[in-house]
Amino acid sequence: MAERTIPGGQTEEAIQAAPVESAPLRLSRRSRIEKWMFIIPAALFQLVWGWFPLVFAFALSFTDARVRGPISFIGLQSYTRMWGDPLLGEAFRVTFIYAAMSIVLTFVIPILVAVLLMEMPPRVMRWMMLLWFLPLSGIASTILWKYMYNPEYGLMQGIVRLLGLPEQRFLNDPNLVLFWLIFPGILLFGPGLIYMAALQGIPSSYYEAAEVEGAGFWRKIWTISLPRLRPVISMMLTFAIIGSLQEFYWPQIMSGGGPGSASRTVVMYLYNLWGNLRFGDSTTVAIFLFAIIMVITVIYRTFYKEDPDA
Amino acid sequence: MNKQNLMSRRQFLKTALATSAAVLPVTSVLASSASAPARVQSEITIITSGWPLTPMPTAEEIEADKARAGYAEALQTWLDENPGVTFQQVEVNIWDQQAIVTAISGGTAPTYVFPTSIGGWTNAGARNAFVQGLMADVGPAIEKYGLIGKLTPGALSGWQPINEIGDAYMSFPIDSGMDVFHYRRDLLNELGIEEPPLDWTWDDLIALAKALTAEGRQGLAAPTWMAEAILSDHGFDILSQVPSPQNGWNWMRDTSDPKWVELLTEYRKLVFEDKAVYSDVSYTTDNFTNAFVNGAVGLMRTNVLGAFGSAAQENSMAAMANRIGKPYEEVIGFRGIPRGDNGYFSNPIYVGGVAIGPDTNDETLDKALGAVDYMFLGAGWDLQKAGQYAATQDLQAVFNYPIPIDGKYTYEGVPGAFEDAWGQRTKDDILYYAGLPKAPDEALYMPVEQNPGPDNQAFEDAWSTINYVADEVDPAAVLKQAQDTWNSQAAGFSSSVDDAAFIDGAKTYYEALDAFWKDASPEFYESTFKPWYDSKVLPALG
Amino acid sequence: MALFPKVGRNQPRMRAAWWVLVIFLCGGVALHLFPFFYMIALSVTPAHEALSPTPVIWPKEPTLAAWRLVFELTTRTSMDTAVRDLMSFPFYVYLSNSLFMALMTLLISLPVTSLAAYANSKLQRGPMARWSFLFFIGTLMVPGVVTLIPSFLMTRNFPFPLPSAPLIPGTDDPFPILRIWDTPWAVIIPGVFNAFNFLLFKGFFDTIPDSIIQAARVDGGSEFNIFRRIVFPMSIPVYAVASWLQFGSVWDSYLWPLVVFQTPDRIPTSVAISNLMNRFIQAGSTSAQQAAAQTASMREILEAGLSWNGLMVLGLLQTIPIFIMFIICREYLMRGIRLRGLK
Amino acid sequence: MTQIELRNIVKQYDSQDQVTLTGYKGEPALNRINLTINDGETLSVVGPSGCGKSTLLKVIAGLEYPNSGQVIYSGHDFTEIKPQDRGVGMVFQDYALYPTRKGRGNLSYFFEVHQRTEEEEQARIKATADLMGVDFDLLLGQIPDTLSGGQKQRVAIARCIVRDPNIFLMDEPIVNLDAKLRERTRIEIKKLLRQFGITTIYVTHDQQEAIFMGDRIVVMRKGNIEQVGTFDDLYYSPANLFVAQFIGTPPIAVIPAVIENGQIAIETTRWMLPPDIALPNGAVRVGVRPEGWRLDTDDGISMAVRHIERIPTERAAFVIGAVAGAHTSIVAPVDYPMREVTRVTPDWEQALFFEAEGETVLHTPGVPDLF
Repeated sequence: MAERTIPGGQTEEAIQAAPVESAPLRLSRRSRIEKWMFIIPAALFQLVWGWFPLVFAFALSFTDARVRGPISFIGLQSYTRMWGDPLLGEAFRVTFIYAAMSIVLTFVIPILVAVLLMEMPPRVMRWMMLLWFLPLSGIASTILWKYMYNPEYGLMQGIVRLLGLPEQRFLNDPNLVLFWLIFPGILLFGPGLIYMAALQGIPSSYYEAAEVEGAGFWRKIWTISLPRLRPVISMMLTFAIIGSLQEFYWPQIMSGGGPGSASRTVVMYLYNLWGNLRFGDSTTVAIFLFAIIMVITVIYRTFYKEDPDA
Repeated sequence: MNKQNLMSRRQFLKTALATSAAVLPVTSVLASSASAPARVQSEITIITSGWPLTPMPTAEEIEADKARAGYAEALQTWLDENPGVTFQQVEVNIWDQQAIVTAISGGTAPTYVFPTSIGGWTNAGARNAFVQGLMADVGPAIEKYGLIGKLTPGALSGWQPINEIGDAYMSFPIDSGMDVFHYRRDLLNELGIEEPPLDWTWDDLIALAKALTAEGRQGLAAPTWMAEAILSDHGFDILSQVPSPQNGWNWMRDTSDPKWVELLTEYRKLVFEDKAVYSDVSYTTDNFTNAFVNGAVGLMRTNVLGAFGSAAQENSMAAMANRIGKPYEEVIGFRGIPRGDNGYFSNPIYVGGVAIGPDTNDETLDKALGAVDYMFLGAGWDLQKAGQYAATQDLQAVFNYPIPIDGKYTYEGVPGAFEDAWGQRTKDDILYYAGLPKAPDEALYMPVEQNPGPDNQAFEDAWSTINYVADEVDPAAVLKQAQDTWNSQAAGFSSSVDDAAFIDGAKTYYEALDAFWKDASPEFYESTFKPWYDSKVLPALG
Repeated sequence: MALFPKVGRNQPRMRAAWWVLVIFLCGGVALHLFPFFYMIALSVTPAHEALSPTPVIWPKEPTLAAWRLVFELTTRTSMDTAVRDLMSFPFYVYLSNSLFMALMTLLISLPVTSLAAYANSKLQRGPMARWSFLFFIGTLMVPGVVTLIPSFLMTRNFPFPLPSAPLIPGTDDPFPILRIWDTPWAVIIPGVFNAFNFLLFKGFFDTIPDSIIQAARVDGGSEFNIFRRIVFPMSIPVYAVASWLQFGSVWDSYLWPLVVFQTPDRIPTSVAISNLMNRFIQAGSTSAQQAAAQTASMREILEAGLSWNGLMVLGLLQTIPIFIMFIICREYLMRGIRLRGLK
Repeated sequence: MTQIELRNIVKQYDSQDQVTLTGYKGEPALNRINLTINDGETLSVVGPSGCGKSTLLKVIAGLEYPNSGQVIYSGHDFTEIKPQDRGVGMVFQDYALYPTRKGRGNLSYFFEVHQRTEEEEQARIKATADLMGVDFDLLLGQIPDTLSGGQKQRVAIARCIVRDPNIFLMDEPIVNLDAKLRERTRIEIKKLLRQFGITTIYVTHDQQEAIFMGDRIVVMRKGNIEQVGTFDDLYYSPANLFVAQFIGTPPIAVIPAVIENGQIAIETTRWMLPPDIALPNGAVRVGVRPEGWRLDTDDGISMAVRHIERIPTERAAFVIGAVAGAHTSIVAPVDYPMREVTRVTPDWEQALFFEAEGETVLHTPGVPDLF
């Protein structure tokens, strides 16, 4: 199709040959800089306060840095040392169990509750939503649960006694300590709002169509609500995985990692190293964790298709 | 109307943007300059986070709390003698290891810091931190203020070995504490149990704990580190550690002695079978004291300081004595750490010191410690106490430090003495324990280690497991695991001390130990120390 | 309103199912509200009752003592110095610090983050857009404690993450530095770019049809003008969500402000309150030395009479602003979240 | 008054599934496009979805910048000029009204950003409102969300003309309206266009619309222009099989045949070809338009009739069935009786001939000389 006829009887070559003036100067030209004006402030902050400290921390992992004094390069010594540390292996084990448990126990409920909340008449739903999502300060919940878990006078023990169960040792029980740490999260209904927002976007015609086909309550959830939520679930799951692998503050305050090392997560462990003035080693642990998070995320995202239509 | 609005909104936004653009750098510069020069108002500024000295109280504060008048007067006297010095209060949690390490790393540590919190709550950690430059050398000030001469022999032996590092000193002693078991003397009398002797043993203690256990009362309130304490009260700290100069890291852990397992098993029996121990991973001193004064426990391991709180405080022991209506010494008794059943003992007294942040210049360091010396060991102390007495007329409030490191139990301007407030028996008991000899400290003999080594986490985990896990736990396995973990961690470290120097140091150290124990407790020496020394240490040192 | 069929709701089976659902949800709400109720209940419980072996649900003898104590504590009006010493300044000082930091962070962070998200969503094209997306959200995977020390050092000697500024080569003068440490800016500036908010904004902007922006371009608006006049008014809900989330996180942050503040009257409420709380509830000490240090620290707090009930009051105080922020933003929350995955 | 010329335009997709971290995958949306739009002419662009017709429009508008090639406005190179300076007015498929602004605000945005006086703005809006009809003022006071599709459409068109553009660009402007409204709006737009006499590019996927609106029509496929011309050009002289099949409803029937010495055979039926159709021997395909058949002929090929679609308004019917296995529609009188099989003969003067394989046209009848 090289010899295509162009209206006016000219050939392609003839058109290419015609002279062209450049546009008048007063007209504004495409500006490649303009969009950078939007990006640059954020990029600078992200570079300086996001990536730069990270790179610096990464660099420290190849040194014997200890707070003060000269820092010298020691290559992979920190890596071999930390690799051979049984406590780190234990911390990773705890972290994985903690992450798995918290995802199993706290991830599904908000989705389900969000789906069910959407059933309420709009006015009721708005009120219920408001009450579900009332935020509690993290600092406040620390103090509250610390009190509730007291094996002597705490409310949880009272409930256990009321139910006629054997007395629990709560945070003292190495087998259940992770469960009790996660337990308050079950009540918190974390990201349900996000699911509700996503559910709102599902056209009701989908449900009507399913109804015509005779789909019941659960079937509608299974075939419409959940697939439509997939991209959001996928993202929240990614964050849940990343977040729970980085768990630190809550177990640190609640159980201090005990009893034994039953609730000491990796980040707690690296924080302890840092307190013990082993900066280099602690960043090495961070690199391990970072690598594992990367691997898990990549694997998971490879196998999980986000788009329900794809 | 539309247009009008739009213009003004546009203008508003522009103005707002321009203002914030202008304000941002200006404020930050102002803010930063405000923080920096504030520190150089006078020639010397001593930065404190409220411990051990607070800045000069305001007139209003003195008005509100007369007891402060004494402190203010004492501090003012010192300030008059040292013109140009001011105190500045900052908010740094010097008791939180990570917080203080962060502050030191950024050069923002206050002048006064607490050495063991920097070192992860162990003396070895603190010494290592000192060697790494996290604290300033206070040696010159110690010499200048003639500190060594002011300390009682007991306090000196409790402080010097730990704080002297080479030619330098890590901290400046200010007070002392003691680990003790408090018991309800009135309860013992009531139950017809005989009071334990001053040199009681662990068997005595366990028997007493069991005897005190009854419906609604547990025999013993124990902190998290109780399991560890039992072992170290039997010599674990010395006997579980073996030199191994041939390795990269010069020490190994060896917990193979069945003795340790026996002790732990016995303690766990007390906790989980006899239910005689009041303990929880989350309990604090508050829980213990509360339980003790409410009669829920009969025997409590705490710091002796906790017992000398003011009677004005609802759950203090003094208040309890008042409630019962008997003199303090008839209600509260205490004993130091029991001897091991093989005769091992340790001196329960420790001396708390204040260290100085590493970015402090010599002049400030000198003034900062001068103030501490004056306020705690000099005339300032008496002035404070006199002021306190004048305000409260309460001897118990005045004599709230039971173990003065300078041995002074009376203060100028205070009519009465320690024994008037707390009883003669209390004082005698304290003096007995303060007089116990202190075993040679490794620190005085071994070359200084520059590198970090494995920390104590593996063993802390073991103690916590032994203390709190109710289910089937095999102390032997737990101990073995801690030992193996520690040893495999140690394999990753290397020492800065060369082998020859290490062996030399270790030889002198163990010889000193040998001599000490032969003399201080022949029973322990013969039954435990000597066989161990011959079989484990001597072969390792070649 | 979609899972139950529109017709046939009056069938007994449907009705029963419906009421089961209602009861389930109400039960959930009650369970969720319980912590709030319980904090209030404990705050009016006398200290001795809070420590009695039988757990409290509602105190037998409610008392406002803890509220009174905290009121005196936070206003520094108490005659008792022990109480006054627990906090060195009246509460409103910390409150205004916290508010300044949180609001200033919002004021700077929201425009910066949202402009970048907008550009990434609508202006950047092709591989560049993918790269900058990864650049912006990549740090979400890094645990915060890892960068704590370098970031802290940077607040001291910006732009050097070192304890002190290096010397200019060949001279004795150090490089000029900007020090934001111990100022509110040390909290505000590192939080300016917020990766999660970036995602939130990008998710929202992705749902705005390109054609609206193209129409505005044809109309002749500059990119910034389009953003300000067309896109921003459409995006109020997402700004509300982002403000709510970020306000909450700045308000409740503890570790970072603990590290970057020293001057007592500059600390935020979160540090003031959690320092007090931590002295009370910290996990048991691990050695005799630590126990001794804690004994001294505890003695002060007990002498002031602060106990669980007082801590609950402090916890409620810490929650109230987050609460208010939630009420302000609630109308927009559902409309503002349009996350669509990490693509 | 503007003449537009596109030279060698290449444009890559930026949509997410086309972009990787290192570059693009897939074919470009526009692949070396050359096109001239004459001053004052209305050019329709048709093609199946995804053929790049909207991208073409955006490149002309300046909303997309081509990866290579030039966009020339009246002899000036405008390739890099921003849309706001091209003097274009554009109507979008989804109307793209600013949702937070009322009708009037939608119209006035142009004046706000161009720093025009308020008097001019008011005057122009009033003039536009007059042009748009009697009740248009009512729409100006409403938020777009409260308007119906047709009302939104009117506001969108008003927004486009209020600025007095040099070029109109319309991207499927009426596709979202219901059928009746679509018909009416189409006429309205046509009327407006005639009134202004402005160069217009009208993108649609509906060939009826394209025929109705455009002086000339561009047929696109997969980023290429297949043919440019009037409807008659496309209909009677399609450039290739694709165009022939794309233009005309019902579509052209394409039937395999064999030519042998001036004779043509479909299956076993043979006809003589008219002498002016000189084609070499061999297999070909014959394209016959619905009106290019003669029904009930004696020498015809049998056709299995599937059904007859009667269109009373047109006084015509379509006989739909298969000839030699190829789907075929034939125009018939409205009262044509239903039967199982009928015999049909192509009108060879109107037939198109294509290669047996491929898309090349061998012979077209050419535009009939009607006058």
